[in-house]
Amino acid sequence: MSEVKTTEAQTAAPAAAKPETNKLGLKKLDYQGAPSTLCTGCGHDSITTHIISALYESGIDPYELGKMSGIGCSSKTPAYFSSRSFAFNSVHGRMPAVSTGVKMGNRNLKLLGVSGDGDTASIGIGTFTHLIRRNLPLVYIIENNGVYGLTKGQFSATSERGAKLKSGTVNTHEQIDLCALAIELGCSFVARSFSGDPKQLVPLIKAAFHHPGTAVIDVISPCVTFNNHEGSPRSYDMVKQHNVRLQELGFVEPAEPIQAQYAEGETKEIRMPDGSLLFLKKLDPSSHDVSNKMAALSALHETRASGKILTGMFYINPDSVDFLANQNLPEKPLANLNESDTRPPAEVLARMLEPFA
Amino acid sequence: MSEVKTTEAQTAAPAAAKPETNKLGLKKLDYQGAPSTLCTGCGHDSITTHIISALYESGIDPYELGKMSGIGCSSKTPAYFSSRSFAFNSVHGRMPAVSTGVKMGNRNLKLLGVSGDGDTASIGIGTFTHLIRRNLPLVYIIENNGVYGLTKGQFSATSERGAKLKSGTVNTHEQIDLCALAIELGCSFVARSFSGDPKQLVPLIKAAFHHPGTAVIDVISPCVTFNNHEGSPRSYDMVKQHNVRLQELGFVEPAEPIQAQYAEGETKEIRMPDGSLLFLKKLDPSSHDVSNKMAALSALHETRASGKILTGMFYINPDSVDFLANQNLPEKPLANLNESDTRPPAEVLARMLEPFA
Amino acid sequence: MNPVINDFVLNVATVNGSGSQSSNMIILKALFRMGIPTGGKNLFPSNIAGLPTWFSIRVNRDGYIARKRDIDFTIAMNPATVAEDIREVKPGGVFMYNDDLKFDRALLRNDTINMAVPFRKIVDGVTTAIKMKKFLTNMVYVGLVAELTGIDKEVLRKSAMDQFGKKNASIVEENLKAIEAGAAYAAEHFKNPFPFKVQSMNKTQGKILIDGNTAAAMGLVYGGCTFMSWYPITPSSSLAEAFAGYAAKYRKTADGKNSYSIIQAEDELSAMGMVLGASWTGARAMTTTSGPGISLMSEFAGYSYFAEIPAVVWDVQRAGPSTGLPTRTSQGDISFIATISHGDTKHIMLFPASPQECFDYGQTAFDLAERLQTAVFVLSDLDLGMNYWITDRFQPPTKPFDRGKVMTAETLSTKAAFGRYEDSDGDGIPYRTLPGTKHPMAPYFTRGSGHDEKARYTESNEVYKRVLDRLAKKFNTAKTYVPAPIIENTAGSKVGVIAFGSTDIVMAEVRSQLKKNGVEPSYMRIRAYPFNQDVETFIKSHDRVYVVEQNRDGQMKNLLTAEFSHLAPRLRSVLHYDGLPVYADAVVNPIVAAERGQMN
Amino acid sequence: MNPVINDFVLNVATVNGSGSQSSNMIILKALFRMGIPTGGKNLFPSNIAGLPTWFSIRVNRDGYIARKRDIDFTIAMNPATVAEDIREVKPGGVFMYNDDLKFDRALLRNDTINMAVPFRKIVDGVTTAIKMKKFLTNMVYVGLVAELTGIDKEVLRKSAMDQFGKKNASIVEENLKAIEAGAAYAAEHFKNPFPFKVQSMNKTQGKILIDGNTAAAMGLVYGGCTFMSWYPITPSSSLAEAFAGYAAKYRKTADGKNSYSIIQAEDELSAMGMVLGASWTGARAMTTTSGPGISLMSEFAGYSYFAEIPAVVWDVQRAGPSTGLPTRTSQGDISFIATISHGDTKHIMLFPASPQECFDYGQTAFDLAERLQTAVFVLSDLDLGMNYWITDRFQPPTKPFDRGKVMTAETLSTKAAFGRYEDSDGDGIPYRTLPGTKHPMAPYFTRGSGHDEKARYTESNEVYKRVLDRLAKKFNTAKTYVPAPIIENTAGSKVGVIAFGSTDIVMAEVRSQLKKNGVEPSYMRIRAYPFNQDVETFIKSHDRVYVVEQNRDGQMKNLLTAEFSHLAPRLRSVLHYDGLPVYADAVVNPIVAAERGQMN
Ligand SMILES: Cc1ncc(C[n+]2csc(CCOP(=O)(O)OP(=O)(O)O)c2C)c(N)n1
Ligand SMILES: Cc1ncc(C[n+]2csc(CCOP(=O)(O)OP(=O)(O)O)c2C)c(N)n1
Ligand code: SF4
Ligand code: SF4
Ligand SMILES: [Mg+2]
Ligand SMILES: [Mg+2]
Repeated sequence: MSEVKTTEAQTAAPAAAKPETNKLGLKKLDYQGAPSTLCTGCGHDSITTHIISALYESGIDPYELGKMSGIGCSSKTPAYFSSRSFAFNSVHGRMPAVSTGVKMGNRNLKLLGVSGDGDTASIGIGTFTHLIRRNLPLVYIIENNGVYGLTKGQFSATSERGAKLKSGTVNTHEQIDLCALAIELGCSFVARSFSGDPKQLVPLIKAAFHHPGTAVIDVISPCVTFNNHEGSPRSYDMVKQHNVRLQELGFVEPAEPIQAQYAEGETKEIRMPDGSLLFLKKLDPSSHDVSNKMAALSALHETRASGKILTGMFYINPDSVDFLANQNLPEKPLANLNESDTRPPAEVLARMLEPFA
Repeated sequence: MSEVKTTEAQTAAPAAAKPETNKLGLKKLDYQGAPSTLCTGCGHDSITTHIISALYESGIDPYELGKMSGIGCSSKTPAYFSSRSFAFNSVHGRMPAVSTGVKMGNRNLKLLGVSGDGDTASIGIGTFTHLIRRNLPLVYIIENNGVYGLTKGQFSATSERGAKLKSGTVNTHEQIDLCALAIELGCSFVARSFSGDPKQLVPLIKAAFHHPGTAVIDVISPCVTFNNHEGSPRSYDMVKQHNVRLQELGFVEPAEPIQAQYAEGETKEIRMPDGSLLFLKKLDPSSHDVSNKMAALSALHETRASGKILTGMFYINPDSVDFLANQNLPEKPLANLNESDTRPPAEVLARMLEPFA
Repeated sequence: MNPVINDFVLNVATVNGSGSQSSNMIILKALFRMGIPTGGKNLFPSNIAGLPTWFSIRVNRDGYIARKRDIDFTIAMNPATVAEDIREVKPGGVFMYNDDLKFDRALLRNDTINMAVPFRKIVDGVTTAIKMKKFLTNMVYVGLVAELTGIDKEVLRKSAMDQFGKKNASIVEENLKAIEAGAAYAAEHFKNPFPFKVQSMNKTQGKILIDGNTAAAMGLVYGGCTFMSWYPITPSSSLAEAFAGYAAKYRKTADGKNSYSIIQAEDELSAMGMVLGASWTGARAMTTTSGPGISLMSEFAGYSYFAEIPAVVWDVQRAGPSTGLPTRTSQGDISFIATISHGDTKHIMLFPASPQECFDYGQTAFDLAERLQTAVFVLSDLDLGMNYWITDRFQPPTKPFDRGKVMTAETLSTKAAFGRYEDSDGDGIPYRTLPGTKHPMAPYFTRGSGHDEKARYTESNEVYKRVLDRLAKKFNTAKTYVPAPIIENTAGSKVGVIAFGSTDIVMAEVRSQLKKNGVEPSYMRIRAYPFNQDVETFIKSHDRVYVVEQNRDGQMKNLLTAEFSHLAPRLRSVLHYDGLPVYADAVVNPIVAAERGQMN
Repeated sequence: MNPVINDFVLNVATVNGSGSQSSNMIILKALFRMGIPTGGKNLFPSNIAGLPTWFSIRVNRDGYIARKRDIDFTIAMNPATVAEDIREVKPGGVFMYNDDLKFDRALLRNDTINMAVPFRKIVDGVTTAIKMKKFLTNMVYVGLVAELTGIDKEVLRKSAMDQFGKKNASIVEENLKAIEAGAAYAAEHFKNPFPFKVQSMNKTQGKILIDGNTAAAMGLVYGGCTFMSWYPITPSSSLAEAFAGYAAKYRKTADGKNSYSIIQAEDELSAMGMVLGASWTGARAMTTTSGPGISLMSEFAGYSYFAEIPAVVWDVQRAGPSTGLPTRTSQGDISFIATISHGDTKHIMLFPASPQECFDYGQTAFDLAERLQTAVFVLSDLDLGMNYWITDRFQPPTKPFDRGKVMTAETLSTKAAFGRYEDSDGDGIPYRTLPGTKHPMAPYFTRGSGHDEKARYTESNEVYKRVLDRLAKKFNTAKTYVPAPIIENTAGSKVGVIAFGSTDIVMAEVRSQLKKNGVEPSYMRIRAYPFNQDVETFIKSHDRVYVVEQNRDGQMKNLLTAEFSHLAPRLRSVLHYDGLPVYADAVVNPIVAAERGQMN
């Protein structure tokens, strides 16, 4: 992006203690969006709060952020954070396709995609699969409540076999575990978290922005209206009860000083291509090595059978080659190319037509 | 299906040795279809031959077989076998959806789905995923040549990263391994074979017809026109060179006598719900146990890195519960239900309207 | 000033997710059970809770219960819209508001009767359970309205009891107390005569008050639907969920099995694929969706047309284009569906105008689909589908199912040969055999590519043209099978009016107002596409024909123009397309103006 | 009987996958380079190898090179179709056949000149390499044709050399020898004068012989296309693959980077989603597909219309509906695309009629899409796209790109406020800001749901109607931007003829034949939808206007009827829709018959 700093006037707060600002000189307030129209207590709203923290702490320039989403309560959330950023609320299940076009059109945009479990695992599973196959650099947050919230609570494809709705309907279908699926498809950054756990989710989101490829974070986000009842495996209580956190997480931006708050030994340090660091302090020595794909898959399959909900970083390969790498794109975004950049000189046309003369 | 035996006259061959017939009294010839319009030497045509063998040996009644396909050279093949069976050549990538409706409409139809790697892994990956999630009883044969044959040889989503077309185009995308994907999605019958290996493929197809759920067989089937060139990982030579066969396979129909041609020890016997038996004689003692999902996944991931092509039965769970089981359908197919079966008596309507009076 | 009897619009402004739906239904039900023609409309937002919602109830002794723009009596419960609600009340109307709301009292108008009600205080008098308070608040206004307008107390109580159905006794008790508290407050504090009163009538005997989607679900149960594949989308989900409920209860076979299968597909494209698979086997298969789903069904719609496979697609239209306004109504999918899918395609459409027709088309749509072996689109809409309408009780259909031309093994054995796409009867409709039919001539290859009369693959130009021509002939034959228009001719009138679907609900009121303006047009309600002879005759016998529809581009008029281009100059559009249901003036004013312009 | 000069149809009947394509191109190229107007059509099957394929070359001194039904000179190389090929030759025509074919010689007709040629023997004289034989066999007929019709030997040699391009010398040598062997055989065995001769002319100076898809690919390179997402489908793949080839060669930036990105998407639905994403950022993004792909793009087409995002969609139409005839042509997607997607949508269509226009629209389509901020559909077809046409050399476009109304950070800072959907200029077209624009007023929320002028979410009925009305105004504004029709008026004529797209190729021949029948109609070629004033004026100034199109339902006529309903009665359809390109008689006969009926 051009080096022009944001020019709008900072409304200096004379008397009060100088408000905390990030490396861009922005306040956390500057990353707010419009007031949410979701149900009070909805997990999605907490995720929005944690996204705001991650954006603020990472010092991401709102102008360089592209907010992408599909359709659902979850997909409305881009309106509730960083209103200084451009947003594209597309059609149901197609956010990955639109995001691919956006990144090709303007490589300088950092893309944050927000989708629901219906939007991703039901109608959107095809575009999700091929997004990962192409490895587009996109932070892909799935706000997973196990149901279609906006259409009043039908099951989605991620809901557990045997789960029961308030209406009594039982899910008889196989559950899709989006994290295991993403790992199998070759995704190089796969994590799960919980809307109520900022200490885990915020560092994951910050790390995802630095990942060279598609970064999938499946965030369990209870729907208080349709899937928070007694016996629902996705209620706040059940998640809190069964949540097994794999690691303590910390993320340090390239320029940031490393406060050595991580104990030696069990802490794994993952260096991202731009020098930023993701610290993973294992909470259980026996938990798997996040750079071992098969170990990650086994861990997920085992816990699924046990009813436990594993959260944290599952698998990461910081040396992943993202989709842009082999597109050989110019620095200047394709969106800004004009006649001079694209029209070959007149004699080229003559050469082109030669074989047809 | 009703017990009425096929009534059409058997053209008895008086002089020649009485032609071999199956349990239905049909000759192998009765399972032929129209002449193929595929390129001579196309792997798909060999698969068609092996399908005919499997149908004939299993004694499947052509009237009870439903031939389903999408669009591609592979999807044309239902016209080249069992022309006494009804066929539904649908639209690109949607065979699984149409098959689901067909099975619900007439539960007595045995469904054989034939699709290509483009039809399944590119445009059809969404319907493939949800077919498996529902576990519809369908024999799903993927004729996998790594390219779109019918549209003249573009890459499909299953082609290996780094593979090169005759035109020089190199595939930069992650490869989708449909077998590993199927296992991860919960498919309870997953195998890979090769169009040139009837000894492996025929028993697999016969077993698949007896499986209580979706049975996926990914058959490598070289496209002699677009993907059989020097250096193509899918050419006949490469496949023959790198093919690692997991097991010797044998299948015995419920009524059939078991010729004990399987050595003790290394042979695993899998009993299907209807009593038929699939024999798996390990060719390498260290190869994985086909009832262990994670072992199957690891085997696939390891070989993929090695360039070897693993074929045979990967994973099978004969106790799988198919989609029909919890639909509580009547014996009589829904297609045959009429007024008497579906119209509730008049007073039921009065009761229905009661709350609206 | 004596009160207006049985002729006013009550508008309740609340917040969605606050449980106001049951209060509104109790009032609506009570009025209906007093024999007074009443219509209820829910104006709800496209989210789950916390946004403005209005419920309007129109009482009208003459039976005119379509939307009416001016509001006589508003109950303002939502702080976010109180200013707007104040403005919307008709001069001389009543603006009752929750006195606990924070808003600038100076906004209150002096040309309306403003009635402040301390809801919290009244509710506190009824219960101390905080969780209950939110729901009981809405019950209070039931009592207020009943008391002020004179709703029969016993009828109100019965309606309240029905509404609470199987809820536990204590909750029912608390709700009734809240209603009574409201009534008592009104009786005690609003002594002067109330301008809008109700009096029992006998206009709803033997009728029911029901939404189109529920009626359609019942119709599908009786119409023989054995397979439904659907994907959730407003405003169509309630149709699928109602069918699931009724089927579970009333569609068990003798041995307890289900005479149906319902699948919530992964998306609408797969849902339509499943319908074609099930229809191909002979099952009565359908899907229900709205605009965005129809767009995803484009490719399979073309397959259904060319391979001639029956299918029923229920489109509960909403305001488009694109995601549009998911909770607003429109008749905007007509042009798209008429020729949906690439290539020369023409599709059959039905336009139900009442819950009764939603019920009847539960069988009619299948009969037509199986008779004509093609897709039949039933174009309902959010207003007809999700709002409540007075309609005659449905009668169980007696007409046997028309399973169309199906060749069985028995009939085949009497034939020398069989061609799946042979026009053996000359009406363009071939015979089909159902998969599994045990006869050597039965099996055929179904494909969306070029095929001849024997369903064999062909790229021959003659055969391809022959098939396209037969399909055109078949579409023409459909004219004799689809429901004919309903025509009420005014002898000698040079002016005609055409409407269809839910617009019909306002047409009685429109025609009566037109009459007062000296315009007495003939009226034709179109019920299906393709148009049969009567449609042409109607247009031909009038000089000026106004086509009234709820879309911007005059989509029905364009279809009529294309079909009867020689009569096109007679057709004029009257269009209403703001997402809210059409109201009488929106139709009367343009027609009167045009006719006046005509005269001088 | 002296020979016919420069006026015959040569038809080569072979099997696909046998390499006949290069032989046919050598003949076609040679004739073209002799300055003789020539057209080549490939009639190929929807599989890869082994099925019947015909290549027809029409030579016509007057430049009439559209399809002509009768065949003067057939070369039968395919045993499977020899009987049919014999029947199809015009009486007095030449039936040359490969004598090695097994067929009943009694079928040969006595009213045609039958010439048996022992291909195997001739080829055996040229090579012993079995693999080469199959390919050399087809080269033999190049020599035969050249010798018999008098194709200039040097020109033929040059064309053969060009055709073999970079193949290795020995292969080129063998091919040339096979050609010469064919010529020698003809010279030696067919001494009597051949009925069809060619003579050099000067009608192709400075011209080129090219297919529409390749021309379009070149046009996209010069039109500034920077993003293409596509999915393989006949007959559109060659457009995408040609663009990929030219872009790789000619679209490198100074530092060797690509000034474009091409993605083969997983399906057409995703491809259209990618186009919208890239267009939204400001890139010139497009996709190319055929009918089935267009159906899958329905939902996103509605999004592009309602959220006003530019997009270019190239539809190389094929015979539908459904899978239809993938290798046959039609103009059957017009009605579907005009109002594609649910709700009130109207879309811009361009109808290129020549490779020249395919080239020009490579920029025009983007200029329109970015100016009008909506999807622009370019309706080419298999005939125009995949067959070979003589056309003027394309000139490099000089007209600057029209990037439409884009508000930059600089222009924003001069504004008090900015609303993405504000109609600030009154032409219905708002200004957009591109993502990444660093100005506080720049960012806005793009959605397919209800939005106001500031792109804020709203469900207000007034705002919704206002937006729909502005979109209608914008579509009207489009009339002044889209290419106007090309009109050739015949002074005083009461009869008009309308055609568009590839049908135009036959119109010169049609008009000359009509003239011979005493009918001299004015001719209008429509180039775009919506129709501008000239289209109305043309219809108005004629009593009877025949709309010629290659679809069954008269789709363009229906659009004209809906647009100008007051003129509808003047419009009549002339339809040709059997999957093969239209030929002169198919248009002349019905018009002459109608006009004759008119007179008495
Ligand atoms: C093509 C299409 N089909 C259906 C819908 C209706 N619809 C809106 S949101 C939604 C599901 C949303 O579920 P999810 O993605 O899990 O988000 P949540 O509401 O649970 O956050 C559906 C089916 C639509 N908008 N478009
Ligand atoms: C909607 C749609 N898009 C594209 C096509 C064109 N098409 C026909 S076959 C095919 C690919 C077939 O590849 P695959 O499934 O691998 O089968 P193969 O030909 O290789 O056996 C495509 C893209 C189509 N028929 N429909
Ligand atoms: S319905 Fe569920 S997901 Fe939607 S806003 Fe309410 S709590 Fe959140
Ligand atoms: S193109 Fe390839 S896949 Fe198609 S028929 Fe030929 S060899 Fe088989
Ligand atoms: Mg959800
Ligand atoms: Mg393939």
